[in-house]
Amino acid sequence: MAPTIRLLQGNEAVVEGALLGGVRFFAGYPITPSTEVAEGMARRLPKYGGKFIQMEDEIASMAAIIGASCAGSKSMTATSGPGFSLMQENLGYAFIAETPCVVVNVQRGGPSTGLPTKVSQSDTMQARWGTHGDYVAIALAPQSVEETVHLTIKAVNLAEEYRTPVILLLDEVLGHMREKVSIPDEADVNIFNRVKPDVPAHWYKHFEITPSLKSPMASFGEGYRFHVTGLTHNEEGFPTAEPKKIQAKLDKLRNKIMRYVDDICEVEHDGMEDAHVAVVSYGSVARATRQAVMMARQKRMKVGQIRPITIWPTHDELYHKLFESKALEAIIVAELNMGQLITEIQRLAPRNVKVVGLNRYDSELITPQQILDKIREVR
Amino acid sequence: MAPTIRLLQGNEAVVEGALLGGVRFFAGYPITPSTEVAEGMARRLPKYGGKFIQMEDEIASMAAIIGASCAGSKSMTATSGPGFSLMQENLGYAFIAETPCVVVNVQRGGPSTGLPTKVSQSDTMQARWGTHGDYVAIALAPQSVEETVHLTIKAVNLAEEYRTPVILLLDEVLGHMREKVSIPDEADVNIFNRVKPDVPAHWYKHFEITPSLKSPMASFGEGYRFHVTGLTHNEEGFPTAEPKKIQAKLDKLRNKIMRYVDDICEVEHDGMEDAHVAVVSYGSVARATRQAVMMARQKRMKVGQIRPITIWPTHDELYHKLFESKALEAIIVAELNMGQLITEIQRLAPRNVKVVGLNRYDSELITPQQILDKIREVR
Amino acid sequence: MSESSGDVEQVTPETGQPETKARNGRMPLTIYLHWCKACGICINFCPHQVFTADRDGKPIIAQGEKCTQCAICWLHCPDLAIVSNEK
Amino acid sequence: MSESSGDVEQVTPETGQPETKARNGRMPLTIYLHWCKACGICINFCPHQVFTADRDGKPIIAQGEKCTQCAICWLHCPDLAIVSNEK
Amino acid sequence: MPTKKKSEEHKDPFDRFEIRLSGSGGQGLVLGGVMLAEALATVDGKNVVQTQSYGPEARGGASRTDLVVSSAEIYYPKPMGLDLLLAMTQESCDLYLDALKEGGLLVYDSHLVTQVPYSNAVGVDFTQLARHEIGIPIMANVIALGAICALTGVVSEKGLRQVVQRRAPRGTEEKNMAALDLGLKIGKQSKQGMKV
Amino acid sequence: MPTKKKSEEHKDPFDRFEIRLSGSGGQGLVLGGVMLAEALATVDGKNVVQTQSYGPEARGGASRTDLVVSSAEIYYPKPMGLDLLLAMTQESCDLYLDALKEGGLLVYDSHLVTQVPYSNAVGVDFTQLARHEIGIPIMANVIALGAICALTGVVSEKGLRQVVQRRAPRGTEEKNMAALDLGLKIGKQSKQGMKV
Amino acid sequence: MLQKSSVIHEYLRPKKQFPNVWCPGCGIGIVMGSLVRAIAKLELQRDDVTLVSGIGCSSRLPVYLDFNTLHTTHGRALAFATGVKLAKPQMNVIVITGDGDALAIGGNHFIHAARRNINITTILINNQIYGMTGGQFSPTTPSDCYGTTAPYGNKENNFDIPKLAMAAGASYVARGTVYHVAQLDKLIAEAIAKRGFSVVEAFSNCHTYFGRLNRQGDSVKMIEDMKKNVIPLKAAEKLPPDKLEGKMLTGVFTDVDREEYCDRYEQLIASLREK
Amino acid sequence: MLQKSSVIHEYLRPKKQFPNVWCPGCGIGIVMGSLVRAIAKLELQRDDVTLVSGIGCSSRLPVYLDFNTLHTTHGRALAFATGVKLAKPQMNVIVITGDGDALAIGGNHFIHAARRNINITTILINNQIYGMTGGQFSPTTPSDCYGTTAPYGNKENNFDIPKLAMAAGASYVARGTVYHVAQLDKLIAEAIAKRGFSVVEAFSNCHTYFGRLNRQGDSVKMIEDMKKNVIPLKAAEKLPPDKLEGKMLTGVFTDVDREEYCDRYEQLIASLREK
Ligand SMILES: Cc1ncc(C[n+]2csc(CCOP(=O)(O)OP(=O)(O)O)c2C)c(N)n1
Ligand SMILES: Cc1ncc(C[n+]2csc(CCOP(=O)(O)OP(=O)(O)O)c2C)c(N)n1
Ligand code: SF4
Ligand code: SF4
Ligand code: SF4
Ligand code: SF4
Ligand code: SF4
Ligand code: SF4
Ligand SMILES: [Mg+2]
Ligand SMILES: [Mg+2]
Repeated sequence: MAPTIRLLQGNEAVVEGALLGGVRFFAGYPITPSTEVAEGMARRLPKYGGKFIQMEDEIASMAAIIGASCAGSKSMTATSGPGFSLMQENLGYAFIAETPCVVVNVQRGGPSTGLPTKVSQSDTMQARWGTHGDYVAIALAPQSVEETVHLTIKAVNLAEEYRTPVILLLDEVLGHMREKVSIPDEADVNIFNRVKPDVPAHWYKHFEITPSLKSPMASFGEGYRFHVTGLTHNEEGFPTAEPKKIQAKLDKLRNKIMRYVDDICEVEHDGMEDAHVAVVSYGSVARATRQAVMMARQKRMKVGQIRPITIWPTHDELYHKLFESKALEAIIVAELNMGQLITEIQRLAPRNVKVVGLNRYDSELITPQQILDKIREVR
Repeated sequence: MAPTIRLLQGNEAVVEGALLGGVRFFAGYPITPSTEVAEGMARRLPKYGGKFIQMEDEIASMAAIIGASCAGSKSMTATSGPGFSLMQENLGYAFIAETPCVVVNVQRGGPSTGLPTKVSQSDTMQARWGTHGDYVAIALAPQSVEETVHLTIKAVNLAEEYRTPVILLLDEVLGHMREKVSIPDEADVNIFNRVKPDVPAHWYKHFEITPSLKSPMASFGEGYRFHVTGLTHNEEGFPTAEPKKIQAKLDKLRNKIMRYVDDICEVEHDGMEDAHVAVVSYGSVARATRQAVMMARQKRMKVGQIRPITIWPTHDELYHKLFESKALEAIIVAELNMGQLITEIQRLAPRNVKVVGLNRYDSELITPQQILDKIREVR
Repeated sequence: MSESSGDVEQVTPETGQPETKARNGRMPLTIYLHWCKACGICINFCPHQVFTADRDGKPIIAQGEKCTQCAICWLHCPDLAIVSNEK
Repeated sequence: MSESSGDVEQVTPETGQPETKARNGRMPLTIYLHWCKACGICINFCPHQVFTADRDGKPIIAQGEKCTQCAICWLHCPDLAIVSNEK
Repeated sequence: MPTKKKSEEHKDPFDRFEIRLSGSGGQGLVLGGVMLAEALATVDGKNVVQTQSYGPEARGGASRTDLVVSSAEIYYPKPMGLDLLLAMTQESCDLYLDALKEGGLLVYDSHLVTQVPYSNAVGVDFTQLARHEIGIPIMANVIALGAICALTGVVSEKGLRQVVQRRAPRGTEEKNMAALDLGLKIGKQSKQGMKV
Repeated sequence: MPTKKKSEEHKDPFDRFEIRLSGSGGQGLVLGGVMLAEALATVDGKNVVQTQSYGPEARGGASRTDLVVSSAEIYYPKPMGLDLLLAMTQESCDLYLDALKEGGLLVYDSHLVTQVPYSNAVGVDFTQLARHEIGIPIMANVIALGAICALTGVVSEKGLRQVVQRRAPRGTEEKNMAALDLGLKIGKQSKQGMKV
Repeated sequence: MLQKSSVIHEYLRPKKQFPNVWCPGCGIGIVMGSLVRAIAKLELQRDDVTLVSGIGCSSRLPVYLDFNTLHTTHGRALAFATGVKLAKPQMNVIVITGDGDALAIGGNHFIHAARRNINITTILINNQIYGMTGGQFSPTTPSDCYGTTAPYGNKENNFDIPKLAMAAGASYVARGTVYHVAQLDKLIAEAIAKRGFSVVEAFSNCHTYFGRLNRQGDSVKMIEDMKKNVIPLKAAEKLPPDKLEGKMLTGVFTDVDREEYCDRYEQLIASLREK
Repeated sequence: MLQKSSVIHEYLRPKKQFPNVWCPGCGIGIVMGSLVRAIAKLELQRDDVTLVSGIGCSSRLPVYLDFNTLHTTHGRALAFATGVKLAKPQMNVIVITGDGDALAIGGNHFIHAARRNINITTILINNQIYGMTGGQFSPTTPSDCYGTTAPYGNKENNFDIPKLAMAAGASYVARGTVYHVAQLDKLIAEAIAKRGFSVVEAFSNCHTYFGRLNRQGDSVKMIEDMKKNVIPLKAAEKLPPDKLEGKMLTGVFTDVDREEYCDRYEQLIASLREK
């Protein structure tokens, strides 16, 4: 069927994407600027036989979606900075218990209560390092309302395929703005459903370390009666104190994602073959960048653009490739924060290439003009 | 007076350091392997007229110490991974509200409940990026019980001087081991007490942006009647939506620390002038490193050691200096995690120097032999 | 109200200057019209119809002489915009 | 017990094999001595002094014939180490 | 390699038409902006981005919504230089006139905006017309939409009609369509009198 | 520059004496280790690090505490090769014998440890002595400390006496000192019979 | 002592000007008036009063008043306040909070502060909704009422605030409304004077969201309805249960004397010092 | 139906062998026996039972049993359980928790689960202490008792669990002890059978910490003392207050029928589908 053309808010696009992706359980606690996601889910989910629950806080919301996921539902929560901070402990549980779920963070200015209605990208590093212990996070950042629909679906799919929480990073501008979107028909959407075990119950290991590192996942009530715990555990899910098994578990958490960076990591780029200056940016800033790049090219400047769509994990090799042109002199990392993803770019850029930040954290969007000025400055 | 020689646990050393540093308020919630800090505080504080309270959870503990600090007490809490994750939201409040306090994290294996009684250094990045929004964190990591006494005092002093939370990162081995320590006499300890305003009440601005960026801090009940909020605020503490003032506030949060990195950052190093291989490590791993370095030198290898005592912020320039020797071929970053501080070293190392991780996350300490083997391997 | 921040810094320069509007004689109350948000509570709650509303919905003391100083209006004004001239 | 993790993986190979120790005749109960932690509850709670303690403090059925199958011992055994042979 | 290479767009990324509807809360401007955007997106097939101010600006007094319209992909989602400013209060006119790009068009409420230091401007008595001609003061926004349609042609009449019809609260469809017609009529009249 | 340059130590970092006290929970070995460490640190002026196993190993069955003693600064805080292993159960003996470095000394409870596949070993009947000579079985740990003192000289008699006296629960001081004396005596005797 | 009606203005922060942030007609402002009059009546020194709040429309109250004011994180006001109070026990610590702030995310701190019986006064402004975030249902939204996250009516039950506070251990528990302002003044003053944990539920209107979504009219209508829907506790005791159906009870639910937490801690310190 | 004493072994996890982690004589194991017998008596299918727990000695219980088991984070068991239950309403969801887990860090989820009246059974093993972390006082440690963080006696008051659960909205609330095992079996079975939120406080001994610190003797002594210190609710009703001084009441505190949360949600779904 043909896609439907609609005018949607970014937060509404999350709702559409989630429903298309098969999310049937949502638990949340209202917070600006993400509340419209919960409101949309409250309205829509019961019509699909799905469940919406407003929990007493974000900690409980994160817990509830993990519980629901164990019971077999594709599940999601949505929040913003303060709530995202509160979710960190249970987010770690989802990592170690390898439980698929999607956490949407519509970023606003921080730290703390900060600027509830203002745009920011200052939870970028938190999305990677926010909970204690070792793990690898997947985080996606769309730049448009339409892309939000698609990346929400992708987030659900990645969560189910890799049995891991996936973080969808929006920002206030994207969450609140309305834009023309083309919503695909359900039949045209690629859906990944978690792989179910096909072994007899007594063979089943809930955390099996399979050769592919993708392990089948049974749900509660399907006859497998497995154990799930946040203690470091063996393949069966029972707590272990054996160093070898501990290491095997943590290696699995990393490798089940890092082995598949080629599949997971999407990075859009343009003009990097001969660019003198590259601009790296994501989310709504990437749109200002695109505008600026167009303006710069009109002025015959050789400018490249790199847009990480998958913010985490970082695909080191890919960036090395992108940065390998001899022509490249400088990389501008434009972010609505004091400099976060730039630390990754600095880590990966060749030493002869200047890496400079264009950082705005005064509650306003970076403008194309600012980027253009910065391009001129670094050349 | 002469120092006292005692045999103390690392966690007990935190208690001694805190009392010497002037901490008179402690709120906490028990968690292995940090509980002995709370237990010691419960026993000792009331004898000093100080207050110990066991709160209902870590969120409340963090809140209570901020409240007590506003009321004028030097205050502290202690926890471990799961509790540290829960503290993140209110830790952010302490950053934006510029409230001195010390948070001790005795690290255990993660993520989630993980390995409650096993050693780890996997909250290193979380200590920098754990809460949402932009800020700069100070974190210190001692390597011995005696240094724990001193760094606890230093943490209290830094918190008071820079009006910011300071994180003291121990690990399970250090927290639990007993070691000979020399505890200085109270009279010999340098104490920094927060600077009080000397202006009339109606001139006082609780968040003044002074030329030094160190602003005086009144306490509740002293006649100043100021407002404290987690909303981004102007110098008086009232919420603001003016981009200029927002930026000024966030700049202050960063610069009040980054301007003083020379005072704040302690990095011990040895043999870097002519080292072919350098080993970077901190906390209890630094002691294995020292042993390994001694062993290597006996074998006439040119090995240098770098021990960040101040883990955060990173003093870029200092590392650039340390890495500048032409002889340097490789840097080993040895950590009890999957590679965290190594991202900073990769960011700062010259491109011709190999940076490799020596990572252990199977619940055991890295041994001197492992380090020695790695040194041999990279040479 | 919606979740936001900057609101509280709007400084009304003339604040504190009462600007009671009255249609006739007695002035039993002072009304700070800058603070008044025209919610209509005083107008509706006054048991003696002392007020009428101006074009913006803010109170005008229409029948000051009827005021019994019962306090209902000033106790209920959410914007603390009414004070008695007698109590 | 102290906060820890790995404990629960100790697999006792012979588990499940009852190893009732009895001093004489009747065997009213089966006791899984591997599971028994010698807490003394059964020994102390039995109203008929059916048990005595062995060197390690684990129960020995000393007077099996006195057992009334009152259930007190097996309901209170925290280690689920006692089952009746009759009920 | 999991990278996407972006292909150069065929359409002109500088083809942007930027609109700001501004005034005070309660004048229904955000709803007006959403209707305009919806007409553009779902009927006219244009690309459109609508943003609005949240937070302090959104409270009580000022109200504002911005649209960027293009037949090409829209990059920067906020206005860079307005093509059209609708000012329904003096305050909003003062505040945003500078955001108008050279040659941009100002449409204002001639009853509420009395100081207009700009020449490429069309004044219409939206609020008075709504009150007196339609009988419902808050329908000034729909009249303005009609006028904008007629004056600029950025949106189709058909599009506006469909959306206003769809969005009108039950029972008010007729009044809404009347308001739209009135706006269209006045817009056409004004256009003839315009300098441009 | 806020860096500290570490000066080379004068004393030998390889001067380490490593001790493990092992057995089962309830034998008071951790307390024994702490007393030994305290004597070394506060009376003998030695550097000392004491660690113990937490978690699973600490439960029920096994118990273990390690000491590293040196007159120089102690770097690595855990043993790298034991100089002395005290094994109070067969299990602990089996488990830790490998950790003894070449020529290290094994001291074991001759009643509870019956398989000793190692020659540089001294067996003492600590538990039986405690039960029969002192009358308090759990004082086997103090007897063992005395024996270690006499056998190795790593700790001073004075130090042990002070600490055991200080740490003994009120009313048990005499018994504790008797246990220590007994250990010292037996240690001296054994030493004479030792190969080394 | 007769209070001047202008007393409220004496306690407004000189630098923090009106108009306030609340919607026209919002009852939170009425509670602010009551609070100021209660403090004035008790003749507390401004420096000896600390107001602590969380996040929400209600929690915006402290910023306007000339006391020590601490606007904290959502739900955590009582935990911050516990730190302030224990560190400085002579301080009068008053927590201003909403139904969401105190009972949704903050419910745990609420019951624990009550359990400890720490001498903090909690003014819980119950408007039955999350006002600040735009009208989602709260733990005090009655069953079947509407909120933006309860588009088909609330499927949950609501807390009975006085019951919960009493069960958790509060020493003083009362309920008033923004219609019954004189009573509210009195209840707040009693609560502050109480040595122990005290709670005043101030029933208020959020016509902007709760009112609109539940067709309860504007602020005038909502506040006037409080008159009709309320029965004083004393009067209720004499009424048959069917007369109480759908009514809200107001007045003092409990007022008992129990050892206060900070007092106990100070005694501990004194006893250790003696030795 | 007469239960065989060996029924408990039928529900032990084949792969997860005994001995269990608890100290010798710990009452948690006794509660485990009761739970198994209650489930067996109700003839529930193993696959239709999910046990959810937090962190603590008590929370280690589920791992031994052959059901769906979810060992979560400290304090959050009820929030996870809410997700399981709402996603799969036909599942029998039973939460196993301790006094610290349920009432300290987890207090908020406890009162909210009760308020929602979601059909979850909570077995709250109250040993009046944080056992797992080594004996710190908990919200149920009586005033003046000792804990490692209350070296001078506890300066706080303790929660009355049934009171709190009832005030928050639970449908079934009962208290038993590990001495009165037959009663405990029955209370747990009733709680599971209840359609709505149910709580059984299982009073237990932590002789290792609470007993040692408070000189209450070993497990045998502590469990035997429960016999002396307990009065059944029914009997208590007839006794004068002075006879109840220092006694603990056991039995069923409340057992009412109220609309259950998941039922209401399912009705909503059905009503929207009809349209
Ligand atoms: C951690 C966190 N979660 C959510 C929010 C968003 N939030 C702000 S206020 C509020 C509810 C306020 O409700 P209430 O306490 O009843 O106050 P009211 O606005 O109704 O006075 C919410 C959910 C937040 N600021 N922080
Ligand atoms: C977030 C967090 N904080 C603290 C802890 C440490 N901790 C583990 S169990 C526990 C208390 C358990 O008490 P209770 O629930 O009464 O269980 P018990 O051990 O007494 O059965 C604590 C504080 C933790 N695991 N996680
Ligand atoms: S009650 Fe106050 S705010 Fe409302 S109309 Fe009257 S004066 Fe104005
Ligand atoms: S004091 Fe009473 S009578 Fe006078 S104006 Fe106010 S409400 Fe009316
Ligand atoms: S009650 Fe059980 S564990 Fe205790 S001694 Fe008897 S059999 Fe052993
Ligand atoms: S069943 Fe009763 S009588 Fe028989 S051994 Fe057990 S406790 Fe004793
Ligand atoms: S939204 Fe509701 S609670 Fe908030 S200020 Fe407006 S009326 Fe008051
Ligand atoms: S510590 Fe206490 S609660 Fe934990 S297992 Fe031991 S006796 Fe039971
Ligand atoms: Mg509210
Ligand atoms: Mg407990």
